Amino acid sequence: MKEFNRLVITLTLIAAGAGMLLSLVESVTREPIAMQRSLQQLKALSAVLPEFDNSPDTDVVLLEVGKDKKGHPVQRTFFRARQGEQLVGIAFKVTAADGYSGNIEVMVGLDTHEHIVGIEILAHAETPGLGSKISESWFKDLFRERSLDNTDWRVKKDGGEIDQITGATISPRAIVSTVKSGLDFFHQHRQQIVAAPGE
Amino acid sequence: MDNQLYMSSSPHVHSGETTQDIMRAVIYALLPACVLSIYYFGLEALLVLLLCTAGCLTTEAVCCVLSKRAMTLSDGSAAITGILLALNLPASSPWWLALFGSIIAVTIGKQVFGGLGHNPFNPALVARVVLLISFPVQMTSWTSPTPLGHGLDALTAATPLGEMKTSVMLTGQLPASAHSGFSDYLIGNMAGSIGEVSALAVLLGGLYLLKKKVITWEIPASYLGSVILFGGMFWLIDSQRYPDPLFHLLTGGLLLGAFFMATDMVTTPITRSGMLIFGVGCGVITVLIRLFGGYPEGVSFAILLMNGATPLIDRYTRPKVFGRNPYHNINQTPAQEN
Amino acid sequence: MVELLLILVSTVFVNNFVLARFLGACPFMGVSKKVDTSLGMGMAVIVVMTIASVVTWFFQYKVLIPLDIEYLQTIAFVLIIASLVQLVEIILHKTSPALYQSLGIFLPLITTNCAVLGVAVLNIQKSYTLLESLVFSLGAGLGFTLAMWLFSGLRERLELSPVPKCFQGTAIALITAGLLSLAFMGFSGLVKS
Amino acid sequence: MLSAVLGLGQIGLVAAIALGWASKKFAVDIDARELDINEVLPGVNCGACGYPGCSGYAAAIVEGKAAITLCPPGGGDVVEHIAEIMGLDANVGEPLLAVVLCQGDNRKTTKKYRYLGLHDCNAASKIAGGPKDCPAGCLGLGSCVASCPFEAIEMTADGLAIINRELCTGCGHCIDICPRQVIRMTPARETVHVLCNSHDKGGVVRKYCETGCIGCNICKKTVPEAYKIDKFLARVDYDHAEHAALAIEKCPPQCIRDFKTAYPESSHFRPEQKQPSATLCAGKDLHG
Amino acid sequence: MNQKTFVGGVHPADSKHDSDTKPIEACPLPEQLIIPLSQHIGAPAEALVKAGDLVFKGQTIAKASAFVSVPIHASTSGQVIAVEPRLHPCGKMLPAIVIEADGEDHWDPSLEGIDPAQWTGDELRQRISDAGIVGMGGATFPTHVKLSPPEDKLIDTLMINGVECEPYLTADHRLMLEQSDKIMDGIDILRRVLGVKHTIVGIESNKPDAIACMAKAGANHGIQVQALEVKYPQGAEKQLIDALLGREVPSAGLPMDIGVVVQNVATAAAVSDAIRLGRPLVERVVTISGPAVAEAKNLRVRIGTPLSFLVQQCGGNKYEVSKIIMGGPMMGQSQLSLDAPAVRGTSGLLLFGEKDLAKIEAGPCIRCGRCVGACPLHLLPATIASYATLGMFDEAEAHSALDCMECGCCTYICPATRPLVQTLRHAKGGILAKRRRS
Amino acid sequence: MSLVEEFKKGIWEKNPVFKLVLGMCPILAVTTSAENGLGMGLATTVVLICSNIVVSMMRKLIPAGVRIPAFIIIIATFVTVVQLAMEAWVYDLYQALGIFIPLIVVNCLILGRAEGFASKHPVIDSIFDGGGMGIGFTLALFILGAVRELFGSGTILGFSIFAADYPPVLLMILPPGGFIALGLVLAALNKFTHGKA
Ligand SMILES: Cc1cc2nc3c(=O)[nH]c(=O)nc-3n(C[C@H](O)[C@H](O)[C@H](O)COP(=O)(O)O)c2cc1C
Ligand SMILES: Cc1cc2nc3c(=O)[nH]c(=O)nc-3n(C[C@H](O)[C@H](O)[C@H](O)COP(=O)(O)O)c2cc1C
Ligand SMILES: Cc1cc2nc3c(=O)[nH]c(=O)nc-3n(C[C@H](O)[C@H](O)[C@H](O)COP(=O)(O)O)c2cc1C
Ligand SMILES: Cc1cc2nc3c(=O)[nH]c(=O)nc-3n(C[C@H](O)[C@H](O)[C@H](O)CO)c2cc1C
Ligand code: SF4
Ligand code: SF4
Ligand code: SF4
Ligand code: SF4
Ligand code: FES
Repeated sequence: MKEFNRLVITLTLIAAGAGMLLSLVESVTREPIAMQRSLQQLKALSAVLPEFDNSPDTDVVLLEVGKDKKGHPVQRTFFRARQGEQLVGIAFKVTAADGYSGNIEVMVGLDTHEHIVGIEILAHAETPGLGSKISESWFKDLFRERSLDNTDWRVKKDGGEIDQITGATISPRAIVSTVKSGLDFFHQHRQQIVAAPGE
Repeated sequence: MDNQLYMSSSPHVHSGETTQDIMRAVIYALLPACVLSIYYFGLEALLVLLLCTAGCLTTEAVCCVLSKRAMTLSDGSAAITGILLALNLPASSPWWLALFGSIIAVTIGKQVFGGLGHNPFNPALVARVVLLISFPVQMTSWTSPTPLGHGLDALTAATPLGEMKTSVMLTGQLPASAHSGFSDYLIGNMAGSIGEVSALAVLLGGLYLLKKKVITWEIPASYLGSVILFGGMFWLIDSQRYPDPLFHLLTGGLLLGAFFMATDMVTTPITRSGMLIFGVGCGVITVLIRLFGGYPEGVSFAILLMNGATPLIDRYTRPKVFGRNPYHNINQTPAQEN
Repeated sequence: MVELLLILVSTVFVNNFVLARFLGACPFMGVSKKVDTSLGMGMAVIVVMTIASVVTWFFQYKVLIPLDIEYLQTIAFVLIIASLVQLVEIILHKTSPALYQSLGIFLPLITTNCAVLGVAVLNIQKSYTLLESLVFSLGAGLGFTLAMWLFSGLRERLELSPVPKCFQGTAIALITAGLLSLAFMGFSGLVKS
Repeated sequence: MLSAVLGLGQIGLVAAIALGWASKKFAVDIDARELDINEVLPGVNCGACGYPGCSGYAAAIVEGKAAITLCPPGGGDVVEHIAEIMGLDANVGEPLLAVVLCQGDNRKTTKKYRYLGLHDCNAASKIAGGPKDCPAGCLGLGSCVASCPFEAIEMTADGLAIINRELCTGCGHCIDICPRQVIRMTPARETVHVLCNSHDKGGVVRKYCETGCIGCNICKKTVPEAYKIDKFLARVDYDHAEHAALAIEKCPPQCIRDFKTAYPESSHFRPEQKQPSATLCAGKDLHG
Repeated sequence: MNQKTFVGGVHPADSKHDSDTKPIEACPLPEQLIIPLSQHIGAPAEALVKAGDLVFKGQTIAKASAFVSVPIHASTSGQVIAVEPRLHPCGKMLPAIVIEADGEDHWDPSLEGIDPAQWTGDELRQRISDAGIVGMGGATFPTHVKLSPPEDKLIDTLMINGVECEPYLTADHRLMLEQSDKIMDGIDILRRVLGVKHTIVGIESNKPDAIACMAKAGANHGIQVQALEVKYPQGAEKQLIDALLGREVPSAGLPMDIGVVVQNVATAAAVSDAIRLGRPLVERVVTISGPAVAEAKNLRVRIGTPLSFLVQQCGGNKYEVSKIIMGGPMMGQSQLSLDAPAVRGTSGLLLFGEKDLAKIEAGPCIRCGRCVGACPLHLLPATIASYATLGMFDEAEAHSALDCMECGCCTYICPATRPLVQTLRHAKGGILAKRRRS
Repeated sequence: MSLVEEFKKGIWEKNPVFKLVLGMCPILAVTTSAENGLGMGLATTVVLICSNIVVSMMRKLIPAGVRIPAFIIIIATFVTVVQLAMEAWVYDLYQALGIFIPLIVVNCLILGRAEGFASKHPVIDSIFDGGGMGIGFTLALFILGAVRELFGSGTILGFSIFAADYPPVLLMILPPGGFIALGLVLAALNKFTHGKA
């Protein structure tokens, strides 16, 4: 029985000790980790937005864009970038469901004239070497300055203005159509988004 | 003085058919497809064929020297690997693609396992898939055939399967070409790899092999049969979305695979029932990948996957040894008096 | 229902645990020399994975999150799994020697196996429901077993091959596994992510 | 902080109690000595001990079924270690090495027929006793080479097996495999051997082998205590072999050799291919 | 005519045309006969004579030493000049009785025939045993043993093997053409001994003349003759039974386990001679053929005649001989020299020159499965062989290596020319050695 | 054995990757680039050294019955420390290595050293053992990562090595490439150490 007690006590003590040590470490790293996480969000945002001095990741508006298969509402987050109090840009995330192999998540950033400042590919599963070229900067740069008015939102192969990727038209096509529908949605709800109070 | 008589263990006669003969027959059987491909794709195809064959032979020779084994070029298997690899590449393949593929086929695909007879996976297909995955751009830029003497420039075009995949993905519907064009597919007037274009030429070679008894009917029959059945099942369900069995048969190198690559005896089961299982497995996987997978073309993967299952298939399909069938003797009928 | 099926297909074929995700590679290389052993190992992994993912799922959502100590996930999970496996082993050894011979001897190997802990962690990362977790872990175990089974067949064949000296042993086994993984690439895209 | 300490401490507690309880309740004995012995054994699983692999041998030792000196590859060290573990006195046997008692390679001997078939001494010896005229000499097809777990045997280019004395551990596998029983275990310290295995009369031996022992007795006359002649074949008496080397020069067919002076054939080793060799097919006319 | 057969097997070119039209000729008497004491499966016989003894033709010169053993008789009259080891067809020096012929060829006067109808089965069996009758189909198994099934084995069918599926050999073929009545008489005797009525004679359909002849002879004995597909090894008893009756002899079992006894046609003829004429087994028909022989012949040969003498009778060899085979090319043994004698199991003697031999380096197995398809026992020769070459005898045994009957189909068909049969034999040796050790 | 030898054996003679083939998952999974390999290797080394120290210190205190769970807790603690630290200060690497950081816990190498070495040897020896093994592991991961990155992306540590038109062999950075590259590296090492074909 003595042996048994020793077993139990040591293990409990070691575990408790580990818990103590870890909670200490965690308290040290809590701040930096939180910062890193928001930085990550911000990094994508600053790549697609004009210069700002607020934190767009907290200055957000949520709008319902539709329903999913099960009928649950799907919400889209709009990030608002400001210089001083002045709104300088809006960013939002769209998802292209018709990529070559699964969803492609794209962050789109607009200036106040609804011209694209930049896009960023957040996640995709396209074929390496083919579809994966969508995350190369030359491709993303194709979207700069484009707006609903100044562009025929189709890839060149389909008669539009945006270059496709050789041998992989599907992925660009998916992105182009998604970005366009994102722009459309924004255009229709612009007032609502701009005017909504910050959170 | 040494006695000059030979002694050996029985039997003292041999059928006369050797590995070399078998391999030679396969090369003959591939000739129609090669010739036709040169007709359709011109010097480009010839170049790829030469590069791959020379590449495989050279690599094999180098491996033999490095591993200090007897030279094995004359058995002809490396040449087949080369030709089949070439037939699986686009005519527009750059020279380095063909050479790199040949090296992969013979080294990783074959020699690291100990050479002829020991590789578990089909060397030509290993190389093809490695190339497809590594260089998708080069491996998916197909040109449509420009028969010799027509003086046209080769145009890039999608393969029928690629076209189908794109169309289904975009519209949920088959492209128009999937409902017609069979005569083109039959004679090879479609974009694709060098060897898959003409169903007829491949079929001719396959029948020759069957006739010469180099290959047996089990694998081609069960492979093609299961593609027809399984593919046909989907077609019956929704003929707007899924192509008909004939389309399956004539496109995407299915015939080339069924007659020449799924029959490579080294990498396929040794028993008859094993071969049937192998063929059915290939057929089902091919259809699944074609209709639902990321790659438009399923033959290579299907054969490779079943290659991987071959040792298990062999293990579980061991024929019943004569005299070990417990039920057999029960059926014994008493002899008739006469 | 369809969702669950897709998770299953995806974990068994498309994102096979060993061949595409590299989880559980040590036992995959280590206990795959014979078909029978590999099957035994596979079964043991399926059982342990399923139990482990259920238990850790509850622990995550009923203990770690409510207490706000999610950062203890790794240590808690590994401790739970290790104790659980050892418990099962001890009990099996005594109560069912036959089962122990076929499954139990693999249990110590499983304690330190990425696949089991990996499944538990991924369940949480992917925010699966309990049912989904269950299916996911089952798929992972099945995928692991499938890969191992095929691989052991191939290795038994390799035994008989005159592999060049410098490739003998682990090197050729790895290359074979690579080619198997290459073949499994054919399933990619079968289930859209 | 508190929740962390408590949370983890709790798991530790539960785990410890459960495990402690279970290991008591379901205890199964494994002898620790078995594990220890397994550690000291070489782990080559050669089977020389007669048990299925090293762990099988370890179990047998612990059960008292096996002597502790049965592992030739392990040598003295291992015996001592096992003795320590088992609490026994180590009594290390004299180390042995295998020697091929034959020098009659393809150049020095004649053939009774041309053999075609499986490259294997046992298979060849089933065909009219083997292709060599000598009924006892090395057949040169290398069955022993394949059987040696330590790669200690090589074939010369002229078809004679030679054992590398550095690598041989004395495990005895080759002895069992050789159909000619031409490999013998000899004390490792002795390097002088009569390299012939034929008991045929001198005149007969001369007909088929340049270097076979002819039973002429000269060695025995030179160093009487070191040699025994048995049915026309001289053998070194390893118990009194100190001066055996003195007879080397005297032997007319030169079949006594000292392994300390380099063995001439071992210099041109050539890696042998492990592929069955040619098979013979009568009747090309049978094609068709 | 419907042709029955079994699953598996191969089709070697039969090469029988050189000799199948040659009537059986009596081989002249050589000066010396070398009669080995071991000419059958089972214990060797024990010599009853010594150097200097005079013997009659047909006199018992060695007695059976066990139940599975048979006596041996002088095959001519003359003087015993030695009882010593001589070259045996198996390539080893084994004890043999050497007789110098006196040229008279006197039969032992005490030998006399009987009418089987007057005698019981047991008595007939004893006579068969005393006459030294062994299976002439190649295995030389003592016939009286086969005719003594244990009480619990009911025999319902006697099968007569006239298949002769080995290439080149035509001895049985000629025998069926020339002595069908004697064979039928032998069959009747065998039936009487075994107490069975149902009898089938199996003959390959490449011998239509023999089928016709035997069918005619059999008609008044109520004996059925069945044509069989031309395929090697149609004559192997398990395959023959499978083809004719659809019964499988169990692995490691005997035909009598399924109620059948199989005898070769020549055995039947020898039985008739032994009973009707009282003559023991002192001669047999041997086909001498092969591309290197001057003239192929079927000879009636005294047991013990040196092979070189047989070759002389056929006009010698056309060109230099590089390989000598006793028996057929599929299962026969290669010979060390022509000094060995013809023995009871010698069904053929084949001579080949260097140019008739295709020497092909064995390559790696390409897993073509041809051997699997050819194996009449449905084994996996390629797999067993690869285990055997690596010394993995347990695995070989698990793949039923011991069932192999060494028919040679697998080696014959293997495109990689691998020595499969020899490897399988090696495996069997290894398995048995391992069993003996434990 | 001297401390230096203790250290050196892990780097070559008993290299955990090339010789012992332990900890395969991270070896295969994270070596798509030299940098990832290096990062993973270093993270593992830290855990290895720390846990070796603690296990060695406590080796007399821990009863045999709960040896394994106790070691696991110790290792897991350090893994969590490393995990938290990486997330806080090298976030990109943390993202790239993903699930394989928590999985360091079950790396057979670490438990193996704790069981096989630290629990039987004094602290200083254990530090050198852990250090040697860790460096050996890191080195192997780095080599493999470099090879895969070189052929699969044409770069090493992000620097282009080949001419601009070098077509990267994507296979090398995909799962099959992991197995194949390690197999080839092992074969090459065999070749050079034994010089046998
Ligand atoms: C293995 C493979 C992977 C592919 N991956 C992609 C991809 O990720 N994205 C894409 O747009 N197209 C991809 N494709 C190409 C499509 O099948 C289709 O042919 C192409 O998108 C059509 O583009 P094109 O009109 O430029 O030929 C892939 C094709 C293959 C064979
Ligand atoms: C060891 C052994 C024992 C046999 N015992 C009997 C037996 O008791 N009764 C019998 O009818 N045949 C017996 N046979 C004969 C076989 O049935 C068979 O006829 C003989 O082996 C020749 O057949 P084969 O030429 O097909 O090999 C025996 C054979 C052997 C080798
Ligand atoms: C492969 C093989 C082929 C055989 N071919 C023949 C044959 O063609 N004719 C024959 O009479 N016996 C043949 N035998 C022998 C028979 O199996 C069997 O032993 C014989 O018919 C029994 O009759 P016996 O004892 O009178 O010889 C063959 C045996 C084997 C194993
Ligand atoms: C009927 C047949 C089909 C073959 N198919 C292929 C093939 O698809 N790919 C290949 O590399 N070699 C093929 N070979 C050649 C050879 O068998 C192959 O290279 C072996 O896998 C090498 O060990 C084939 C040979 C034959 C006889
Ligand atoms: S020593 Fe014996 S086994 Fe070795 S090669 Fe000579 S005869 Fe063969
Ligand atoms: S097999 Fe023979 S040569 Fe090899 S180690 Fe054993 S005793 Fe020595
Ligand atoms: S020799 Fe043996 S393995 Fe070969 S075919 Fe005949 S029975 Fe089958
Ligand atoms: S016939 Fe020869 S090559 Fe074909 S499977 Fe059999 S052993 Fe292999
Ligand atoms: S590192 Fe060993 S199983 Fe993953």
